Amino acid sequence: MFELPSGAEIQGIIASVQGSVGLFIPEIYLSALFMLLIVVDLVAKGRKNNLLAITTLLGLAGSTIFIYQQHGLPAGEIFFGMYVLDEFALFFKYFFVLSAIVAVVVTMADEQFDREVKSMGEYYALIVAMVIGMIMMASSADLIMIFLSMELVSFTGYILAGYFKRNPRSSEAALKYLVYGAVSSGLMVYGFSLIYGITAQTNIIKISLELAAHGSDSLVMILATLLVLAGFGYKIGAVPFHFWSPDVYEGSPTPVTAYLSVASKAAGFALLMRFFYVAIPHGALPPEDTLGIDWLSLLMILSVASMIYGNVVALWQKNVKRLLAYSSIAHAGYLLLGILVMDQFGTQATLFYLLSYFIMNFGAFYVVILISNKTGSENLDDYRGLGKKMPLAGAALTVFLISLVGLPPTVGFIGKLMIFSALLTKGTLYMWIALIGIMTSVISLYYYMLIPLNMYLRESKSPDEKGMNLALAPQIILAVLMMLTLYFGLFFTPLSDFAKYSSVMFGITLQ
Amino acid sequence: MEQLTTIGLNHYLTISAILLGFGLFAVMTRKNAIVVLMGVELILNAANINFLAFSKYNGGMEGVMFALFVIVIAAAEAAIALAIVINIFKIFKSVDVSSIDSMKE
Amino acid sequence: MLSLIVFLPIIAGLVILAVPSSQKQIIRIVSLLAALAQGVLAVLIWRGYDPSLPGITAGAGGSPLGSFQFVEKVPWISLNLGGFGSLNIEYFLGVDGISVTMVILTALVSAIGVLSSWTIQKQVKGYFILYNLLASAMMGCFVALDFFLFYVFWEIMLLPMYFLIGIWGGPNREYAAIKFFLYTLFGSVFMLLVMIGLYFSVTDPATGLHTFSLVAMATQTNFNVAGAIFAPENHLWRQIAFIVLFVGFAIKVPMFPFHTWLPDAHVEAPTPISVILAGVLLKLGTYGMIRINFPLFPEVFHASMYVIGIFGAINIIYGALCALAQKDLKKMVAYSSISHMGYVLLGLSAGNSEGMVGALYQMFNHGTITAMLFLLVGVIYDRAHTRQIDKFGGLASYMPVYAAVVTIAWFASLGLPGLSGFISEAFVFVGAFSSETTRPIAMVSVLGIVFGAAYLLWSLQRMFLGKRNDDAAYDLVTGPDGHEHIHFHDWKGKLDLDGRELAMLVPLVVITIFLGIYPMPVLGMLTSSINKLVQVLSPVVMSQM
Amino acid sequence: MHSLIQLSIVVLLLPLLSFVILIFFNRRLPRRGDFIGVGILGTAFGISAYIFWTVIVQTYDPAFRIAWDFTWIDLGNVPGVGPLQIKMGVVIDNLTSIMLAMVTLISLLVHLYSTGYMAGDKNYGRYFAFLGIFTFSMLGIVLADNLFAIYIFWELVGLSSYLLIGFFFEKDSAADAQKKAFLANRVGDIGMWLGILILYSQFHTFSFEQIYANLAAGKFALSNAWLTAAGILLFMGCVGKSAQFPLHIWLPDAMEGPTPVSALIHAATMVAAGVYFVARIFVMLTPDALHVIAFVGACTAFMAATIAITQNDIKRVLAYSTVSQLGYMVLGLGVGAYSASLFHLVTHAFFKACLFLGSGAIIHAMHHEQDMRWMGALWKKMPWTFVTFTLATLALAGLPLTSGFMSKDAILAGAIGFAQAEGGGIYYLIPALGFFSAMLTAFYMGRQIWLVFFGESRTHLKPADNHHQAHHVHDAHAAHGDAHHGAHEVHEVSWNMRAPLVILAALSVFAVYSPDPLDGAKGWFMKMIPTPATVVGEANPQMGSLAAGGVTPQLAEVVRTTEVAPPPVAGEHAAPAAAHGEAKGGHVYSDPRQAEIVHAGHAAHFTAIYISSIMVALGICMAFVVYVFKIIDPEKTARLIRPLYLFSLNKWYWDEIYEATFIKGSMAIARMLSWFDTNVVDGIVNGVATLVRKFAFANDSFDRHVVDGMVNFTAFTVNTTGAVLKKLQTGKVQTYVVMLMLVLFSYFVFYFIRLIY
Repeated sequence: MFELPSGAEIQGIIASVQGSVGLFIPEIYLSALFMLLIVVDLVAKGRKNNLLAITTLLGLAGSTIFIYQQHGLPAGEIFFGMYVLDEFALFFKYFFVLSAIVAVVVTMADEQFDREVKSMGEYYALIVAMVIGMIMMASSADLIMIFLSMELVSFTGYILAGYFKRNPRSSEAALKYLVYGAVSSGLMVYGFSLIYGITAQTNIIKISLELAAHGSDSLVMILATLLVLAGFGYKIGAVPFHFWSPDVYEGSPTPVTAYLSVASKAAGFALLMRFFYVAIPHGALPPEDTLGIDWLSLLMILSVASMIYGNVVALWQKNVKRLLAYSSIAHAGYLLLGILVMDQFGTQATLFYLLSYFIMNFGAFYVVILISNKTGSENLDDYRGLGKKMPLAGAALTVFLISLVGLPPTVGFIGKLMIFSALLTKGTLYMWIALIGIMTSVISLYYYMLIPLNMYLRESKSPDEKGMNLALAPQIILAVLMMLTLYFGLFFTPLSDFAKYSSVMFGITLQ
Repeated sequence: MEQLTTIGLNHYLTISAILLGFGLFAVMTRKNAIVVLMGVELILNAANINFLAFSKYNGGMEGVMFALFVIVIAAAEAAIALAIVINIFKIFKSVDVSSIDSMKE
Repeated sequence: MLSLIVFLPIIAGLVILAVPSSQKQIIRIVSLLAALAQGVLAVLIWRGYDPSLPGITAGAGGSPLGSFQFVEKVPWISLNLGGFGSLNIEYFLGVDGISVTMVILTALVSAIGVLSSWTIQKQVKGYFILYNLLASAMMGCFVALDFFLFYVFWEIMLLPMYFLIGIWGGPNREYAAIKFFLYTLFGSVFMLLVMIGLYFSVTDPATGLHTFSLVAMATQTNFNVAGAIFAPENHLWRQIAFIVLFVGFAIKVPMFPFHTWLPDAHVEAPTPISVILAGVLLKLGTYGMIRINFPLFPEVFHASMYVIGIFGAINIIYGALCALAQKDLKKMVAYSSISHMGYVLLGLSAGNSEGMVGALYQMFNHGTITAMLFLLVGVIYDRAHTRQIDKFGGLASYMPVYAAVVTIAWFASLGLPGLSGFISEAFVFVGAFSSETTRPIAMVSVLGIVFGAAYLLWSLQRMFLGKRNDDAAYDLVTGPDGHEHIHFHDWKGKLDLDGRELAMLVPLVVITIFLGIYPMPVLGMLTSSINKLVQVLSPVVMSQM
Repeated sequence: MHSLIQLSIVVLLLPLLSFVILIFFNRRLPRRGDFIGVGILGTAFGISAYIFWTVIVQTYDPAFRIAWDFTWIDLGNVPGVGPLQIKMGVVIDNLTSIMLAMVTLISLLVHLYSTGYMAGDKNYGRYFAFLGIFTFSMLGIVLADNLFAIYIFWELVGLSSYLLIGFFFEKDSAADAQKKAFLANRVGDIGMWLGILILYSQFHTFSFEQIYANLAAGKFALSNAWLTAAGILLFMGCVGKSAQFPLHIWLPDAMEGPTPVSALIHAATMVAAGVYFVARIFVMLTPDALHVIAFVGACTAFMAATIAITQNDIKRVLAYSTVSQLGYMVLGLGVGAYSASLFHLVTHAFFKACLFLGSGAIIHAMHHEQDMRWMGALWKKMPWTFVTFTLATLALAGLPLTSGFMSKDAILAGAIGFAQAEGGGIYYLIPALGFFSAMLTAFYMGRQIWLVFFGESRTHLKPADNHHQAHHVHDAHAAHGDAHHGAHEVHEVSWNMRAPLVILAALSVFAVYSPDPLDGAKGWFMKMIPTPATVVGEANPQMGSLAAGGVTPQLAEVVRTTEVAPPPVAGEHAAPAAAHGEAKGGHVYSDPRQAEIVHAGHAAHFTAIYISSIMVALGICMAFVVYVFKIIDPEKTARLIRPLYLFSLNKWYWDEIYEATFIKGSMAIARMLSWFDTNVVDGIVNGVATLVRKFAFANDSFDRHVVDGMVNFTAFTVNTTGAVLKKLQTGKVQTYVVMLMLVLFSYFVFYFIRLIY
């Protein structure tokens, strides 16, 4: 039943593949970097030096050049609709590469690696692999690509989470991540299969056309929707698909935690947005969808649940990493708010929020690492009196936390401002959900402030007043991150213009 | 009658649904990590059956391709999973998933 | 000019950042200089201010600057929001009669606060950095005419306050600090939503774009975006917005029943912070009402005058009665400021010029007088390490100067004619009584006068008159000259007020007396703005809109 | 600006100057600067004497009135009102100039007297400073031309009284007394303030002149009840200051202050300010308000008199007699005997000041012995004091040929007239009480004279202990007291304390005020201070608006007076004079009611004289019977009517009643509220949180701060939800999967159901 294609067709296929490859350079470059790193690792066997790290940094930095070259290229599909190239994807390419760079920097600062593992081995290679996977997540326009890229990210994630082989918590994290991730992706793929069954298409644009044209049996559709959502939700770590994240975040090496909580979450959002906007045909106004499925209320439930659950449970945490994990759940909720609005402003707000989250969350984790380097603990009680011993770290952490709460003059405040503005442009429609967002952010103030409270308001149990002064490099990095948090809190035009520029998605025009 | 004699789409779907159910059941109830992972495999294969069936009845090769990729992914997953489980066994001297809960709340 | 007065303290803070933390004296002097420079600027602004220009809303020609003075307006942020035009935030500073008085008050109080911070020994560097940050933020709130800018300053205030109470406070400081922080934040976050909603409901007639400019918002005709949340026809949401804003500001005032953070904060906070808190921060609440809450939603204000008045009366009497029952002197003073801020609310609720002028003037006077009260409490606390009223007695014989200043401050606080507090309270009552709506409320709240006198005189007698109590916090010793002196345990300094304390107190005393005899220097700056405001709020204007 | 105005302002400011100088520099000046105080007051008196001369003697014109004011506060162009200014100003008319002279004179004498009496006090300088600020504020009240200014100085007077009562603040009794005085006055002031507010809210002005003009023009929008209320509320101010029932309680305690202060403030000037104020607002008082005032006055006069008869402290007797006399004045105003009560104000000021200074001299000589039971036989030891004191006593008791006789008689006559005019009945109670009090006055003053000056010295009878105490409570006088410790020879006081006595006594003679010892109405005083026409008619507010044709009511009315009033001829026979006055009253008063009262008052003139003379005679006889001839033994009588005796001795138990009700009550409420504040209002927000802490995480400081920190009203919910929700995170990955499936399934079911329905 399948007849072989004719020569002319083959020529055309080859031609388009060649054309597509031209638009695929950053990914190819990164894959090459991945290989290179493995080789370098083999060469520099066992020796503990920053060779790998430096190579990774340079390599990643180099990749930005290729990404930059993709500006101005016409948005379009490549590889027969498997993959798209648009500003939206570009944004995330930058985002992931940058986050990988920061992750590497953070890793270099973390002394736990020296204690836990003999050699950095394939660690950096995995980081890069994850970057590739995430970039593809952000750009894939076909169920198959989506699945593959997600799995790529997940697998690297599993390994990174369990990178401290001898550390029970790390291994436990890996196992939980693995099981939970496998199940969710399995469910998602099952959902895909149903969608494929309904529409006979795997390209999301075609799917939406198909659905718009013929509609579907809504019962099957909701089933498929829920299953797919389970997969996406697991990536963005939103309630009720969040269960893995606290344990994994707590157990994994801190740089990995930071990386997961920022980058992989962002990747999940990229995917969700593309799928939600493109694959689902929407009616004129957000609430009414052509399919009988009320995606909006689904996402609303997710977002409200995430905001409330994340913030409320975070109140009880005694371990800073775990606390930040719960807070990241809450932030997933805030990000979902931006998606709900489902217009160009909402997208812009979401992207902006991702950027702000990138800065402040990495900053926070960085300080956590520096502190645990000195104190060897991530418990709140061990933070007592640190404000005096490590003034810069303390100040920086305070700034990051304030930004996470969303108080001016920090970038976090602007993020919240834009999200809520996006909600309120729809008049009173989303007022109540905005109110919940506000309420929960008040709650969040409390547990975030617990950290400065311990650092400044309480005396350390071991009253040795010798200051723990940091090395120069970490100080500079901290200072830079802190400055950025404050600077973009006051002059956020560049970021938000970038977000605006990137809020264009192939296959759909948001009003 | 015709329903019984000729195998139709619904049969495949039913099988895959049952398979999915088994997989989930295994994941949720079994204690042994290996068995849990087998459950995951079942889930993936349930999806595979769907893809193939739909591909057969809708025409078009995407389903087949998808199934192929899923199989590959499953293999890779199994590899990683086994590595992790072995590591777990090294540390905890057991592969009882339900007993590994040092991090909670 | 205004930018300078706002950011001077921050600059000082940066300078201090560079100073090694061992150089305590230098740090102190730097911030003192900054505060003094601020004072000089404040005087310049005061001299250069033209009291005939009303301000409040856009000028006659609908000029976006209105008749504000010292205006600085530069586009700060302009975002392209695609379908929604653009987000225009302006760096928009300016003063009118309402804010210029507050600017002067802020400069004065923060300078005095620096002086009284001299005794801070713990982590001086951090203290003064935070202090200067706080000073800047307060000043910024009073001069900001862009809602976004105002909000930024407003929120920036919280954090330094939190640490200043939390690190340098009393034994129960953590609790007080977090309580203050959560209360005030809870009040302000909802403001954020209203702010955004307002932005999308208002356009600036000059540019036709959405704007955060409070000047534009103060003109009802600018609420011309069809179907926006706070469009004039959207009564429900306008009411909700009014309530949200009002609660946000009322928490700062603090208004019953949102006042419970205040006594804790005051009791725990170190003296200079109490001075700042009572002297300036509380004013921000009522200032916010006048600048934002009322002119933006005049019709709701009119509907709720009665309620505001009742809350004012509750504050007055409830605060006074609570003060009457306190044993801790500082707590008593804290409750007294709840009572006095009640007068401000009452005056505002009157909605006529007399009442509003009274309220504004009361804000100014309460700032100076309460600053004095807290300083005096601090003086005795430094010496005796206790604030229990019954641990003293007969102090007047041994610390005559202190007793004299206390007497003046106390009588100023109970509204004795010839001292500034009286005139403001008198005008508040005059106004409240003149409007039919609040007349009964005024008649009730007059009781506050007696209770106020009661607790103040009571504490005065218990601490200063009569003889030393048996369980007093000090001993009687007979000095070499044969006279009896008192001796505080572990207090080395001068028994009576020393130079620094006098330097803080004397200016305040002089101001209090002078403004009590001749109030026009302050009132003169207020009146035209107030009359304009009353006009804006009057139902006549609203019916025209 | 008229030269008199300038002078009066100088008079006003001089005492302030003395205050400023003395408060800052008294320790640096020789003699603590008392000469400055005396000198400045001397100047002030000189100037005001000149004013008095010009106004009263030279321009002998009842209508005399000059005023000047300046804008104090400018509220700009107020919406709904138009340009609005608060003015401050000075008005000088006959009453003002008389009061000026009186106040400055008495203040001067007291200054002089104090140089002797207060000598050696450790706060000597500060004392004169306080006297200065008091004089300043008192003059302010006298000169003010608007309600706001009066209120300001009113409070300032209260302040200076507070400072002076508590001058010996080491004494707890003094500290209590000063607080009591201030608070009692505050209560009165509230009423006064409300009254002012009522008027302001109508006319947006505080100035008497404009308010009356508006009232006369019938611009008062509210109902007449409001006007009456305004009158009564304003009167409350007087109730507080002039120690009228029921706020009289503070005045006797105020005797804790130095005796000269009692003379100046609590007898002569400040307490009279209340009466002066009522006189100022007299024209706007509605008949109902006047009735209230009259009854309050009568009750006060009677009650105070009954209390005075049993007191043993020499100063307390005088204090209660002061209250009683103030009652007379208020009564007089209430019944419409305007001139008479002001007349009594002045006369009383002089003879009561004399009495107090005399008692001061006695106390001084007796080394701070205040209890009359331990005095006696002082007349030959202190002849000057004796004579002046007796003279003043006669004036107070109201014997003929004294000033007190004329003024009190005029008031009582007015009272009778009022009763007749009002149609008798209950209204006769007022003159009745008046006359009865007159008798009591005579009685207790006779008692005092006898106990103090006659009989034999009872100093040795005094129980030693509280005698000793008497020395020590006055450590203010340590120096003086210790000098003559033990040695108890009583001697006449020095000249600077004697001179004031003499002057004041001289001023208590009838000749100063009227040529006819029987009729004050013939005197210059009552001619210069005619009753002004009311500006409120009960029927229609237009009544008396004929007076308000641009000129003020008083003016218009008096103009009509003068055109008919012939120059006063001394020695003219009484009856025609009364008739004449009556005729005059006939067509003077625009308000028939006033006219009738005055008419009847003049008619009742001689009735009043007869009755009061009889009453006074009775009183004196009783005093003689009881204390001189010892026919009735006071002790026995006291035991005989013990309840009554105790009732009077304990001042009708007013202090106890107030203590039990208002003071205890408000303190109880206060404690309750503060409990409510800390436990309920705050409890709502964090009490629940505390509960959670209590039985959940008591041991864990971190959680304690979690819970404590959650100070907002969602604390409880948020915490518990958090505590519950976190249990979901079991740590077992399989339960996670189960929950995931549950969620999916439940939503699916939910959707399925929604699909079906």
